[in-house]
Amino acid sequence: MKKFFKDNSRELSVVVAIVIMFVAFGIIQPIYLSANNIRDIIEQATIYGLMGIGITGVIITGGIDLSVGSVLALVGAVVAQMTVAGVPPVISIIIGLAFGFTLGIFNGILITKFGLQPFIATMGTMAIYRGLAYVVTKGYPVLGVPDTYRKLVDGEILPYLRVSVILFFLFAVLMYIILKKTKLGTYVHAIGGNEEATRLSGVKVNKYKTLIYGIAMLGTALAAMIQIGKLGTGDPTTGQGYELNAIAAAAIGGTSMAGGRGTVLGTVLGAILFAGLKVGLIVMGVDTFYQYIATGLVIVIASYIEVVQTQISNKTGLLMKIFSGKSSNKSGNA
Amino acid sequence: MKKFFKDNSRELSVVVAIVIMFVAFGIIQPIYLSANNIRDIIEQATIYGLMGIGITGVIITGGIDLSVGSVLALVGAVVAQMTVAGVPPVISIIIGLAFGFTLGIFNGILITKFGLQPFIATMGTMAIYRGLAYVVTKGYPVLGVPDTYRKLVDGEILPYLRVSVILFFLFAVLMYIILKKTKLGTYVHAIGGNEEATRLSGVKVNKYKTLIYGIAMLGTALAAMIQIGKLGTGDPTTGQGYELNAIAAAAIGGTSMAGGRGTVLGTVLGAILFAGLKVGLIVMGVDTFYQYIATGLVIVIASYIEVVQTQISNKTGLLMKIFSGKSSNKSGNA
Amino acid sequence: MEDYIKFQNITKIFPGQRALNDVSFHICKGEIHALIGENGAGKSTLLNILHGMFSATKGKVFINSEEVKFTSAFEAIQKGIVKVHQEINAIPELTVAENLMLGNEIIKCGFILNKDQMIKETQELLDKLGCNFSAKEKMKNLSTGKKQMVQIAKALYINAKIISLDEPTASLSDGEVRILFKIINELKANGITILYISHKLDEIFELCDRATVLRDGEYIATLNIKQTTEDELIRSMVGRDVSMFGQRIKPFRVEKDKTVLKIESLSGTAGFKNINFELKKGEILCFFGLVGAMRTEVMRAIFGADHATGGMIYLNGNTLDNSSPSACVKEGIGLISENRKEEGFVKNLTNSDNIALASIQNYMNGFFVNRRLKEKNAVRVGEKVKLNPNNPDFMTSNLSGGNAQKVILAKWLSTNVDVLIMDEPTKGIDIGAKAEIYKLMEDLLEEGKSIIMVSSELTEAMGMSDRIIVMREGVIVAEFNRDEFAEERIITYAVGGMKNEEVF
Amino acid sequence: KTPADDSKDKPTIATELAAADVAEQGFDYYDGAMQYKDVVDELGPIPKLDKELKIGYVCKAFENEFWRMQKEGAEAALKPMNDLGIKYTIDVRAAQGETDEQGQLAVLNDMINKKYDGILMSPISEGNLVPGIENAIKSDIAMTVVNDAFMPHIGVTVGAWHLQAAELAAEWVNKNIGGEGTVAIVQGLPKAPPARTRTEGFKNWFANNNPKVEVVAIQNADWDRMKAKEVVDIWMKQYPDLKAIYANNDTMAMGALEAVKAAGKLEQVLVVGTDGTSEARKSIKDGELAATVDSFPYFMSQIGTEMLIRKMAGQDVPKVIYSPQAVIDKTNIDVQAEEIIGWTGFGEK
Ligand SMILES: Nc1ncnc2c1ncn2[C@@H]1O[C@H](COP(=O)(O)OP(=O)(O)OP(=O)(O)O)[C@@H](O)[C@H]1O
Ligand SMILES: Nc1ncnc2c1ncn2[C@@H]1O[C@H](COP(=O)(O)OP(=O)(O)OP(=O)(O)O)[C@@H](O)[C@H]1O
Ligand SMILES: [Mg+2]
Ligand SMILES: [Mg+2]
Repeated sequence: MKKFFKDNSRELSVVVAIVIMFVAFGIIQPIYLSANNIRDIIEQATIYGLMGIGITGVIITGGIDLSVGSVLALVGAVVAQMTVAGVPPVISIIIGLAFGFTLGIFNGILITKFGLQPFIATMGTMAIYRGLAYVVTKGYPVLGVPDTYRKLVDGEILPYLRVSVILFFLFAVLMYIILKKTKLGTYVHAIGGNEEATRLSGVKVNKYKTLIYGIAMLGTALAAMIQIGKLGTGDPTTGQGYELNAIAAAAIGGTSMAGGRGTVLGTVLGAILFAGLKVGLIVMGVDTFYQYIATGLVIVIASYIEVVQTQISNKTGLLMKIFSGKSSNKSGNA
Repeated sequence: MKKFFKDNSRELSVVVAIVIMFVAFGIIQPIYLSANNIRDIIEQATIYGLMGIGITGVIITGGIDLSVGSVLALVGAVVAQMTVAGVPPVISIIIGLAFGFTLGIFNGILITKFGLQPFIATMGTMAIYRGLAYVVTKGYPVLGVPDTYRKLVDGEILPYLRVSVILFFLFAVLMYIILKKTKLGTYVHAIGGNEEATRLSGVKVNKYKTLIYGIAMLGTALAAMIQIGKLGTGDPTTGQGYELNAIAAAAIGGTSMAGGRGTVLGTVLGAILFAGLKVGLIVMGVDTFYQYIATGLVIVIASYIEVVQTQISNKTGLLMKIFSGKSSNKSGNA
Repeated sequence: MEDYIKFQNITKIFPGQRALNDVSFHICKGEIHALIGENGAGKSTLLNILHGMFSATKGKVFINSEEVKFTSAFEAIQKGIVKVHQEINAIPELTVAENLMLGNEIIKCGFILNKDQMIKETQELLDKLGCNFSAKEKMKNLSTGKKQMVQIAKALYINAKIISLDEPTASLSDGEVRILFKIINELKANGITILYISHKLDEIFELCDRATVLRDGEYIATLNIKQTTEDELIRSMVGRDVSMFGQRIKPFRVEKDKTVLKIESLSGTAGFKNINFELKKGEILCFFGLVGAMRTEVMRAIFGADHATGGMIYLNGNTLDNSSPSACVKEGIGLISENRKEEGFVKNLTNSDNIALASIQNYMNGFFVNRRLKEKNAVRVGEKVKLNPNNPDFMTSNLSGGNAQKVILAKWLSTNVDVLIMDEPTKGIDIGAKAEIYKLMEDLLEEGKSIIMVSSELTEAMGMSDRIIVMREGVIVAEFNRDEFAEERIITYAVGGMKNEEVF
Repeated sequence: KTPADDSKDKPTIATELAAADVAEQGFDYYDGAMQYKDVVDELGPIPKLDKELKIGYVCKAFENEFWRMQKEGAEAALKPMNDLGIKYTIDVRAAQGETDEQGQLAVLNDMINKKYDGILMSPISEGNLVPGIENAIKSDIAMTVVNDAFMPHIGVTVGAWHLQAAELAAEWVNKNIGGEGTVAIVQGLPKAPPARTRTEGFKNWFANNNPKVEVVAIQNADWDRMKAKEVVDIWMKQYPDLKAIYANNDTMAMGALEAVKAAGKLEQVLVVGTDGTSEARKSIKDGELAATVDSFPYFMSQIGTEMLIRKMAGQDVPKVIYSPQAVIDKTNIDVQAEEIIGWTGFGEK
């Protein structure tokens, strides 16, 4: 139990921040805690959450992916065009996932085979993919995504429960398993912790690094396909600036931008915190200009809570050790 | 001479990329190589260049600053308000610099004292500073910046030579000196290379790190003041997404996003490459949608030229040594 | 015994440095073959060529008369050729089991890691190696010595035919060294070929069959250990006679009545508690103990690198502000840390910048750093520590392991501190240079400074220090003045033979 | 040929409501669209309501003065309406910037959760509000779109006719440059339909009406002042004979104007903007900006509110209502907007 708390101290700190936020907003505006509103928050969290979960894998390797926003638009536009053209929804989705994966792999290849810095490589593809989205749609939104498709990815299968939320959950579980339970996951962490040492251990670093860029993009592809389901439209202009929000979800959730550390659960919580904050400011009717300031402050404060919580949990570890005379297992220190 | 080439191999690779670009554009559109056009390119490079030079210092420490775009708007708006209110231009500029410095220091404090990750801290202040820019201007552009001020920062003092370009040059020299010749510069590189070792050498890491965030922001403050001079207006909405362009200038110029490596000259060249590309696409009248793709491709290709050039120059070093039997000084390897 | 590994005319040139020049020799199957030579002689480079980390500029490597040219560590490992690197290459956020199995994970159900099995096998291996830590521990929580054991265990885990060990004992305790030697001998009995680099000659004599000597990248000789004397070995390594090392040459100069540093009931987060001692002026005070005794942690707490949880520190009678390393440096205390790669030098700086890092104010010219002064100092101090190459523009990260350690030493020699704490100062340093460092320590005393030395080498501790404090598991268990030095008693205290005994 | 021909084969959200004809034609090219005045004439006075309504307006982004004017207008309509005995409250909110699609959706959802009776909206893109609109339909909330995309689900759109705006600009330019020469267009982010429609409309007007005027360059400046200046800086050298520049909004027009001034060509190059912001008006007064196509956002949102209320009162409101717009130049800069568009308030129509 103690071990659980210690192992997940970062995630807990986000939970603490979320609870503080919900209580604060709830006191001022009780409607914030209504079932409808909480559903809205969770639905809002799906898009950034899916993108963020994917990106978490990339950030753990010490990389970054700025192209996710453009991929959101490109994959969304292409899949929308397919469904409109009458391609069966399931096939469109499979093609969409494969397409997203390919775009991610392309990023990965630029970074590993061509040796570009992740920031600059994905900044380049961010522009390229955006341009492609405009070119394939001629700049027009793709209208009329059929209902069969929309139901498939975003239908309400139970009251308050949409397929999209289930997909979000499933992808989170998938990434959790990949990062925690597979060889790839170990290598991703190892590369982020010490790429050279990993290479010297005989790991084909480039291969796994490329792979994680591809898998990460599955999250964005999924987000794209859910978004067109939600909106009924494939918009080539969508997703601008989303990369920062997705990265913020990961970072608030305790993912270190320096690599080596990050969890899926943290990112999911980070996305919920982010969505909850946005919705909360709106429910409170905060003036837009002050919303910027409030958003910034919450980002800063949430991360600071994480920093403090980590320190406290380290000290607790210390106290535990002093009193029990036993060495504790893990340290949250970085 | 050989040493010069080896020491500056990264910068040279950007020069190579620039030359390729100029030749290519020049063949298709001879007007691209006209003196007027080249002056335009240099003038356009000033804003991103100034921001990028500052940010280079931050990136060398292994940090990042996403808030520069918002600072561009905030400092610009405040200085514009002052000049409109009749504050003498020179005093407005001094206050503007001090203000920018303070905003940067605030970023630095969040990162050092509060222990936030640079990415997340400056993402927070990006929103906060943007909000402040709207609040102080109530969202309206600040009109009527007086001509005395505008002449002071952007007047044409000689044919083909504007004050803004001189300011750009001066700030580049200042940052060059800071990074190359001062204690701070050594520490900045050391922190980026190995923060812990630097701290254990008795360097007040937090102090110098905070300081460089402040100094870096001088570049953006200067850019802000030049921009309002160029436009005659302080616009609180300006600068959105500029941070990526500024960072791109640094990254194309060979600054490593992982810290420890980067030069002012490289960033200046990176900014010129970037501006040259933009102007080139305009001169050629490339369709907007394809401009995205072209920009992305050039970013990717320019960085790739750098990677290849660095490899070759390492080999050259090796060959040089074999033939001369003399030891050359530095290895370009990072 | 036939030729098993054959190096033929190997030359390796780095930009700015010729590391190996036309080296040819062979290694027999199933022998333990030592590679010896001064720091920077090219030992690690030679192994790196064998293991696919670098390619040779010229020359060929044969294994079993077949030319091999590995282009990556991966290929070499596939062929059963593994290496324990000189620098610890650990991944801090992963567990011991994950580090050890990296690249050889055990898989179940197609793609899921079998973590239980991985932990079980790791634990078995660790137990066999006498390691008392858990396979589930995160790597970053291990001491240097324990990390080193994990590196060794990692090599053993792979079914290797050839194992290279690059200074494996540099951070191991005596007990661990014993176990390691036992295991190496077992490996040899199983027909596995071992390449062994060490600067500790007694180890070479105990363990190895033959030794190849390199000097300045040149092949000097391959000696049969059984028929060689220590002097002969040293002479071929250094090219001259080296005076007996590990002994004080100059007169003792402790001023017993002048207390420089006084520590009162210091305790810290790592778990050490109630540390009390005094450092006298002109003294070399040695902290001896087994790896894991928390000497490093105590020193870091004194230096302000970690925050102590209790206790007082006085420097020259005044309370020491040790809120940060910078405060300590200002007050005149320096620390040479044990872990050179992670805490010692900055990888992207040149030698002169690394050397100047703690003392930049000495090379200032108004606002500017005077590059000439800085480099002059670097060359001067580099000469003192026999840095090779003593080139101020050379990147420290490209130096050989021992030379990087010398750069760190040079950094603190350039900084005017009254008390220098040296944590394992001669780790990975060759015999010749070791003697130089000992001499330097005496020079420092002569300048009126005082030294705390953390050492795990008893000969060094007894030879060099005025007083030895023995630590075990975070507490001071004994103290010996020079006239009381007795090898057995010190060891007994260190390993915990005399528990809870009153020592003061 | 108009851009409508291109958009005719655009796919649609065909199924749900009977407004498909508008979707097929596009809001800007709708044959059945009516001018505001005609609508009022047809529908008569605003009917009284049987209860006090709670109305919300999901605006686009207050960073842009245009949308602030929309907000002010919507709020200004409250008093005269109340005086007429039409009781309601209005709450105008916006997203954080014009890329914040999710935020705008959250605003809409909040209004639905808070059970507003009617909602006006100006969606950031064609699709971003759809989930909220679907929720609102389920909750029987009346909706009206103000400016921009037509939503078949919603059925009523009030807005400035972008194509007309472009044509007004083109006509004005044609007249003021003497019917021949070269002109250029600074385009907004190819995101919102206005950027495309205005650009195409301007270009096509000359193609159809006066081929002696040539559009020599079209460049994107992302609605950004500095970027517009940079683009025009280059044009000033590349096209020394340029006679006029048409910008898709006033912010870019002001950037373009700075470049023209810097090149010393204020006399030669006419800069025409769109929107009618205070900044643009001031510049026209100062004799710098040549003209702006004002779509009177202050009144547009009042019209939107009126139409929403009519709809909620059970009147049969047309699908597309064009709000008035006009070119403002130095000849009419001092004339009150009410006079230019013939605004007489809600009362005595
Ligand atoms: N990447 C590199 N670039 C340039 N020079 C290098 C590089 N790596 C090693 N060298 C140089 O090659 C020479 C041999 O280094 P090597 O590491 O093989 O020495 P070593 O015998 O292992 O010494 P030590 O006992 O100190 O570990 C040294 O002079 C070193 O500076
Ligand atoms: N961050 C940490 N959290 C928990 N335990 C730690 C941490 N760092 C070190 N330790 C433990 O503290 C103990 C002392 O460390 P260490 O081995 O470095 O002491 P030492 O006396 O310096 O040994 P050496 O002989 O290597 O110098 C070890 O058992 C180690 O596992
Ligand atoms: Mg070595
Ligand atoms: Mg130690």
